[in-house]
Amino acid sequence: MGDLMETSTAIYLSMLLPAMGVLINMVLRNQPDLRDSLTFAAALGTFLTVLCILSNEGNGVSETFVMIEVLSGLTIAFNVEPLGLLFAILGSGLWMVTHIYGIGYMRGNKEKDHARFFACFCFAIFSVMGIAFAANMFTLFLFYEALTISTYPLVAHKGTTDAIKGARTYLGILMGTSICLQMVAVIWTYTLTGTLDFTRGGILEGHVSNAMAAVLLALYAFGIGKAALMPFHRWLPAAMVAPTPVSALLHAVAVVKAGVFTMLKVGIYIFGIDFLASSSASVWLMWFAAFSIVAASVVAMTKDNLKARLAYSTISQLSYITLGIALASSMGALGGAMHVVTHAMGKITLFMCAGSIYVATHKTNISQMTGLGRRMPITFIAFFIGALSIIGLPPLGGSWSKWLLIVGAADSNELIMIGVLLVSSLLNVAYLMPLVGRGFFLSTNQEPAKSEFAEGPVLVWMPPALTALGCIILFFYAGYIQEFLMPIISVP
Amino acid sequence: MIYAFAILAILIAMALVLVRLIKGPTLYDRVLAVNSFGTHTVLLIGVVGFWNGRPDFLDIALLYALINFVGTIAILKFFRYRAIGDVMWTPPQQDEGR
Amino acid sequence: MRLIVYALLLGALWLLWSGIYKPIIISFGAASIGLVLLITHRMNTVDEDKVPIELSPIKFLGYLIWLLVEIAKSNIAVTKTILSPTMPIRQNLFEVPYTQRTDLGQVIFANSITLTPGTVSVETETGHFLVHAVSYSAADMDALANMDARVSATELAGSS
Amino acid sequence: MSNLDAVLQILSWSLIISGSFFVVVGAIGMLRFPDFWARLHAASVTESGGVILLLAGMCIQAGFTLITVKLMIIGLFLFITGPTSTHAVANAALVSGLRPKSLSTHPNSNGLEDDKR
Amino acid sequence: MLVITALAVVRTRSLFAVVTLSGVFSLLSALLFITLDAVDVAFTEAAVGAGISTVLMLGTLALTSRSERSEKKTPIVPLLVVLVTGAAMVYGTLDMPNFGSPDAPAQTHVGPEYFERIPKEIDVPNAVTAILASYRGYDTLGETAVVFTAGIGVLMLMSGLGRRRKEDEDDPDQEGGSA
Amino acid sequence: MFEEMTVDFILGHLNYWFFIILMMTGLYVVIAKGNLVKKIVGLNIFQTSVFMLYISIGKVEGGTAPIFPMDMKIDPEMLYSNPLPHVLILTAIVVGIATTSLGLALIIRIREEYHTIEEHEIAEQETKVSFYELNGNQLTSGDNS
Amino acid sequence: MRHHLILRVITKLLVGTIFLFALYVQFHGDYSPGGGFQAGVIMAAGFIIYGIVFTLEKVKAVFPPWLVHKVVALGVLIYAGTGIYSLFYGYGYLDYAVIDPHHPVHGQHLGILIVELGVGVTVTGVMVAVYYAFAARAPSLGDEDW
Amino acid sequence: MASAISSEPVHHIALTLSDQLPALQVLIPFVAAPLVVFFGVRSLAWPIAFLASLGSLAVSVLLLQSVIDGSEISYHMGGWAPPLGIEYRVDTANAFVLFLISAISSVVLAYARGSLKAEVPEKSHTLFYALYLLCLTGLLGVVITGDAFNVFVFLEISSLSTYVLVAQGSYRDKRALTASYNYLIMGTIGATFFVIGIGFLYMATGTLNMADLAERISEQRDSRTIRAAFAFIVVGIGLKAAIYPLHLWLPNAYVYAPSPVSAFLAGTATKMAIYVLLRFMFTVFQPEFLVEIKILEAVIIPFALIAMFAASISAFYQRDIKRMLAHSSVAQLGYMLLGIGSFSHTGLTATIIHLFNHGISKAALFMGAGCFVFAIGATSYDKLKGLGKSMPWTSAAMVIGGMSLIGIPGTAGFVSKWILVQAAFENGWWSFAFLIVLSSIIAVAYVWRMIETLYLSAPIQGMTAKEAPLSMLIPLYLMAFSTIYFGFATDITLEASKAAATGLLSGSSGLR
Ligand code: NA
Ligand code: NA
Repeated sequence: MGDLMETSTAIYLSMLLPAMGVLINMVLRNQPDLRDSLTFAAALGTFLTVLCILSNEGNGVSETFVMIEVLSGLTIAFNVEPLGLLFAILGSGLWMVTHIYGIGYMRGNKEKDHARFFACFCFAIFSVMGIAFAANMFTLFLFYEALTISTYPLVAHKGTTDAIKGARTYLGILMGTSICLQMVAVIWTYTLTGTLDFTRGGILEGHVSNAMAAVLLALYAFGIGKAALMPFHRWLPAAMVAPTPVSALLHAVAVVKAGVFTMLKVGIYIFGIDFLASSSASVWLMWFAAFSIVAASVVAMTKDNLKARLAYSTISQLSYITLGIALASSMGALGGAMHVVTHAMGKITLFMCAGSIYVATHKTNISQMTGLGRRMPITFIAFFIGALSIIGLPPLGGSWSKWLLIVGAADSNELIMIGVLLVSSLLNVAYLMPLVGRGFFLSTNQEPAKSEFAEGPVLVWMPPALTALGCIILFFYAGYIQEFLMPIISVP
Repeated sequence: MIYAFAILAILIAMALVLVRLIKGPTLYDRVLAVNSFGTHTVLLIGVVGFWNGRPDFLDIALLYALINFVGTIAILKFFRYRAIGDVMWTPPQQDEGR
Repeated sequence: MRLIVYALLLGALWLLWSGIYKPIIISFGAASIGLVLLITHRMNTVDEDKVPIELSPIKFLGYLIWLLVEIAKSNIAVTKTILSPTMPIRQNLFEVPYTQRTDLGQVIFANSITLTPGTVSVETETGHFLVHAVSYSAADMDALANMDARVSATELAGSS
Repeated sequence: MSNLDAVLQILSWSLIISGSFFVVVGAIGMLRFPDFWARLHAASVTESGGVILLLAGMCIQAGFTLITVKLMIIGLFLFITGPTSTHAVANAALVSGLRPKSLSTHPNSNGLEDDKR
Repeated sequence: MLVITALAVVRTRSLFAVVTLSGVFSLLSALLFITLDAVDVAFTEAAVGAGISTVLMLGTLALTSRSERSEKKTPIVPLLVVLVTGAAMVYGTLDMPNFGSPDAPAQTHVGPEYFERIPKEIDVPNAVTAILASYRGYDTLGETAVVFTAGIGVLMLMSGLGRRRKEDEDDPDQEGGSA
Repeated sequence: MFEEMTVDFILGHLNYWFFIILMMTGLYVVIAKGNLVKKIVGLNIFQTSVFMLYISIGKVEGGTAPIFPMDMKIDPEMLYSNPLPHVLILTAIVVGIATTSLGLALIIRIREEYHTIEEHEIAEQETKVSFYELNGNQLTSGDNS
Repeated sequence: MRHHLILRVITKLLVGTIFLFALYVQFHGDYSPGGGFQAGVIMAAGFIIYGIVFTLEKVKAVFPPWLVHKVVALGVLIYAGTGIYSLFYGYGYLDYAVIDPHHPVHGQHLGILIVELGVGVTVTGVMVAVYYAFAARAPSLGDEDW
Repeated sequence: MASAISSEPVHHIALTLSDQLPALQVLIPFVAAPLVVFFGVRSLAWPIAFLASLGSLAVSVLLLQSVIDGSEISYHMGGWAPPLGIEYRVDTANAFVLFLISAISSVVLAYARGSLKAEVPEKSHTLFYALYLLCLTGLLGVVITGDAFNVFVFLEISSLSTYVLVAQGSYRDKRALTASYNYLIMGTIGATFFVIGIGFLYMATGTLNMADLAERISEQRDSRTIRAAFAFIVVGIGLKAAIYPLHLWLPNAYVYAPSPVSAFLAGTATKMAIYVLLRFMFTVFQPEFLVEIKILEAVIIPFALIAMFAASISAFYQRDIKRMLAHSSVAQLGYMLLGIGSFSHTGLTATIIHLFNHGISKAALFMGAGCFVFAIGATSYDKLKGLGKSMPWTSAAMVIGGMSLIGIPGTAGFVSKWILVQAAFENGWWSFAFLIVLSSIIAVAYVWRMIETLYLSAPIQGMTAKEAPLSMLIPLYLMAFSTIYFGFATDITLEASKAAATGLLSGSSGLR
């Protein structure tokens, strides 16, 4: 297939379409059907555009397209490389899914202010595209902040006091870390090396001592608040006050993925895996990530609220990716990159199931959901499949990424980390399976014996079912993904 | 020489008047003192001009005499009628007094 | 007529005070006089007071000389009062009738009273002034009547 | 003619000295006199005696120049405005009710001494 | 005498006295200017400082109040500020040339040059006017603008009607006095 | 520093210090006193003393006022005082009066609104206004929320 | 007989002289101490004393407020306008040589006179305007406060 | 207008229009002001003012274009060469500030047309615009001049008109009068200190021209008189620039003034003062002097840091938008001072570009606040609840401005903050870099409070708020969008700031 359109055009188009989505939602605020379908069209268009890019570039690296030079030597520039392209595909694809889900949820739950909701959603996707295609850390930082700002109204959407408080925590931590730590790290990097371009092999080698590299890495790691590395993780549970499509977006599609994506980009293209290994700058990060993995899982077990449990699960899973980088081995990095995809698929399933349960029954706590599985079989089965993927069992996609991470740990001679990963899987079982069990196998006295089919509206149970299928499909295509991602770790 | 003596005299007089200005006790004492001070100033300007050997500064003396006059009248107008430009106050009949 | 006399007077003042007789300055002087006349004319139109000057210049000069002598005498008298250890003050507030016809004449009288230390004209009323004296003696009334007559004498005869 | 000059010098000096004397006397009176009404007169000593003598002395020093003219004009101005100011102050005091501390009686007084303030 | 006047201003409570003292201060400074050979300045100071300024302040007093009613505040902070500032100034004077010295930088640079050039270029006896209106005429234009600004500023601030006594029923200071 | 304190030095600088004392008195009045009019008077004293300092810079020993003879025949032996400070101070005096008149106009308006010209009384009134501004709404709308 | 006889008569006699003195100071600024500012103040003093003695309404009839406002602006315009005249002919702003290019010194002298006139005009206007503003306010104090 | 009419006298070369630009910069508003008063017609007042402001803007653009390459223009007033005459000296530093001042003036004037009617009665409008023009004249005059005393004169023109303009807020709130009075007292003390400083300088050097002063000061750097002069000048200007703790007049003045006045002042007045500080510190006293007296470490930097934090924290505790913005301005001035304190090319670039960026951001924010005043007559948070719904455009503009205050990427504020942190790094000041970003967090707090109030609070019952009219919204959005524009298209601002910094750091270029 020849080039349908220039890569540069495609990149800009992939951002323009979500931006237009914002406009559509603002202008057509009072015509819900037209508005929502046009937005879906924009989502579809974005996905197709990204596919075009895929066909143009494959897993190679494109040239850099500079949009504007803001400060001397600092430009807003975009390019295509495998990791970013993967993220873009993920984002635009899952946008379509979550959009449909969002329509159903909002209408089903009779939420207010749909137009504002979807407008911010579009803006968030716009930011995600910018992050995905950013060619240098400056551009990435710009869109990173835009993402924070555009998701704030989503978190605060319900407008209740709790929602406002939660949104405040969300913003406070994310913006606090990004301004105080990440920005400092970026400027420091620029001062040291004179550039911020993402380069294979990293740009820091030779410009900074090993000790300083560790400090710099710390600034980045804690500064990328969206990666929810403990102790800057509290924003995630706080954001649970948001409507579920937002949670879906946050936990699967956009925010956290942007966080770990950034972590990966920094690790691979700013520091460089080899430099990380040779300087041992990331050893401490390994231990922090490990702690985060285990601690978050433990906390998850204590939460009765389903969304809260899932939130802590996400924290734990994100730290997998951070660990992947911190292992300073190619397999580890690869595992982390792949986990981006597999976790996304799995988690989005779990969240949409939670939302489906809420729309149908208005229940939020696991203890309330006894026997629900029999009445909402599709949802619970989808949940079960998603949980398996998270736990990391074949034939679900999650098993591949976990396997790569274990190999990566072995490569770096970090046997303890292998142990951590395995323990974590057990803990995953401990906090995910109870819902399935309770839903299908337990019953309460109060409940009538009849098993009505009580699923929510179609638009609400269909998407999670689809993504659950996706988890299964991923298992079989994981190999392709691994191959696709190979260039990021191979030395040029 | 002789001017120095005159200057000294006028300065002493001014100092004495200044004391009266500070002491008061009534408003009118102070107004009188100010007016007198002004007259002294006019004289002093004249004498100092002569002393310096450049007596063509008498313009300033005339200016000050003018300012002194206008100022005194303004002060009185203020404090008798408490505002400039009010309709002219007519006193109550003299037999009643105040 | 009056205007021209006034203009000439102003001109004399200008020239006397100035000391510079270049043409440019003289022309400025003329312009200034013109402006002053304009403004004073407006002032005359605006209020009902006109101050007719109906004095005989020569007699006035004579009066002035007499006044100077009086001033000298009263100065010495008051100085004595100031410097004497007991300060013999006998204040009094009394009326003094005047006989001048014109406003200006009355003013000259009143001011002359004030000019001579020892007496101050305090209030002007119809037909008389209120005068304050610092060391009053019976002779003062006569002295004042004398002054009054002399001032009236300087006025030109004319209708009231 | 030096004789005339000497005479004029001495004359002017004496005028200036006596003028200064009156100036100081007036100021002393301002301080010494017991109440406002008396002080009025002390001030007018300076105003009349002091001014005239000092200016006259300076006129002689200056000779027949423009300066003398200026001095005379200043003197004339003070002559006119001085008593006017004094009168105005006295008038204001009277109207506001200030009265002399002690009044002697006289047939022509209009009974004001009964009003004490 | 200047110092006495200034100190008296600090202590006196009667505002009328304060204002007249201010007038006296201006007057004395005008005299000082004359002794320092600054006649134009003395002229202006006499007219402006002693005349206009005093009259305006009296007008203000007539419209406001007659005496000061301050509370007892500790004067520590102001005293400190004043001492520090004064000390800084004294420090600055230590390297200054003596009073009246003819080879001070101020006298040897631009000053004499004016004297050389004025007869040739402007030919006006009053050097101050020559500099004021020609060499530094732009400053004077600015100064005129300042006067203009103050004029229309006062107009803007005071153009409303002042309260007439009779209308002012609820003013506690008000007395039904006649105008 | 004290080595240079010869008599000549002290005499030559006495005038500066004298003016500084005046300045500080004026400044003290502005800062310390609470009556608005007195502050303006203090400001005037402060400024006028600064002018005196400037003018004394221009004075030359044995000099005279910088006005040439009418015929512009300048005697080369004649010492004139420096006219530049005079020019600056003329400007400054006028600026000062402009400021004073604006300040007084403001005081009159303040008196009309606040019925006082003492700083502490004004501050009391303003605190009350601010208080009502912030809490008045709660008082009135308390029943609504 | 009206009161304030003395004041009224004397004031009437003197105002003309005061104005003349003001104009004298204005135009002799080149030769002796003086100039625009001082002249303006004296001029205003003349109006002020007239206003004090003869009431505000009367002096406003002589020098109406609308005229005062125009005069205030006019002075500045004269001064700035002289500079613009210089600009117009390609000289630096306020370069008086433009007035008489053949005799620059004479031009200087003329220029100085014109700008000082502008200054005097504005200062007169402003002082009178300020006086009108202050005088027009009726006092809000009762007698007892005195 | 002008042309090359040559005339006989020997040494005169006719000046062209472009030569006359420096004079015209100040003249256009200068002449417009008395014209407004002279005509006295209310309907002419605004058009004359607006046209004059636009003219001034045009001239400033032309000037900036000709000096941005680092050259300097010298204009002799009255045809007299300095140091005898007064000189206007234009280089990149002041051309840039001239551009800022006239640009903000024009936009705010456009805005004032609608806004003023709600805050000041119509009868005062003519004089209002005249005073506004005078304020503009003063600001421009201070910035463009090369003579130290001339600075004082035009400073007072702008100050006096400002005092009156602030007092015009008394129609809404009588506290404007005391605010104006306090401003007058403090401002005059500051100006007098400045004059004292100039006097000391004159005593020591005998000249008033800045370039000449620079030469002479460099010959006697350890003179105590010179040092005292420096102290007085810095304190005097510091009062005008609202450097902590000399900023006490600012909050009240900005809060109670009419909204166009607050917007204009917030964008220009303190910036002009910072410019004067820069000019005196670097061109007149020159960098070597600064190093000798260690002023930067001892005074500038500590006070900068204090301002950044103390003022940001107090901004957070305010319950009124305008007051919050005013305290925020004091904090932002701290950033500018820190840039000066870093004494490097990057640092000065940061200061100058922040001068510009903060100017436009704050002007936009105050204009937005004025829209609130127009709609509901108040700016306190408890009255602004929920207005994000009924006044969406105004609120959105406030959000944009707020982003710029925080320094979110994509806004002008981000650019200046980046350069400032960069400057800190270049000097090896890790802790300062952190302090800068830390204070930005406090900015997040107080901006977010505003956002929460507007968007996430329930509106007050019975409050009917209509969006502000187009005549106010369009200028507001012009300013708000320029905040975003200059966050991306930094070529003009960056080039100008860099050239200005180079010029300043190289000291004085001497008499022409
Ligand atoms: Na007598
Ligand atoms: Na000047």
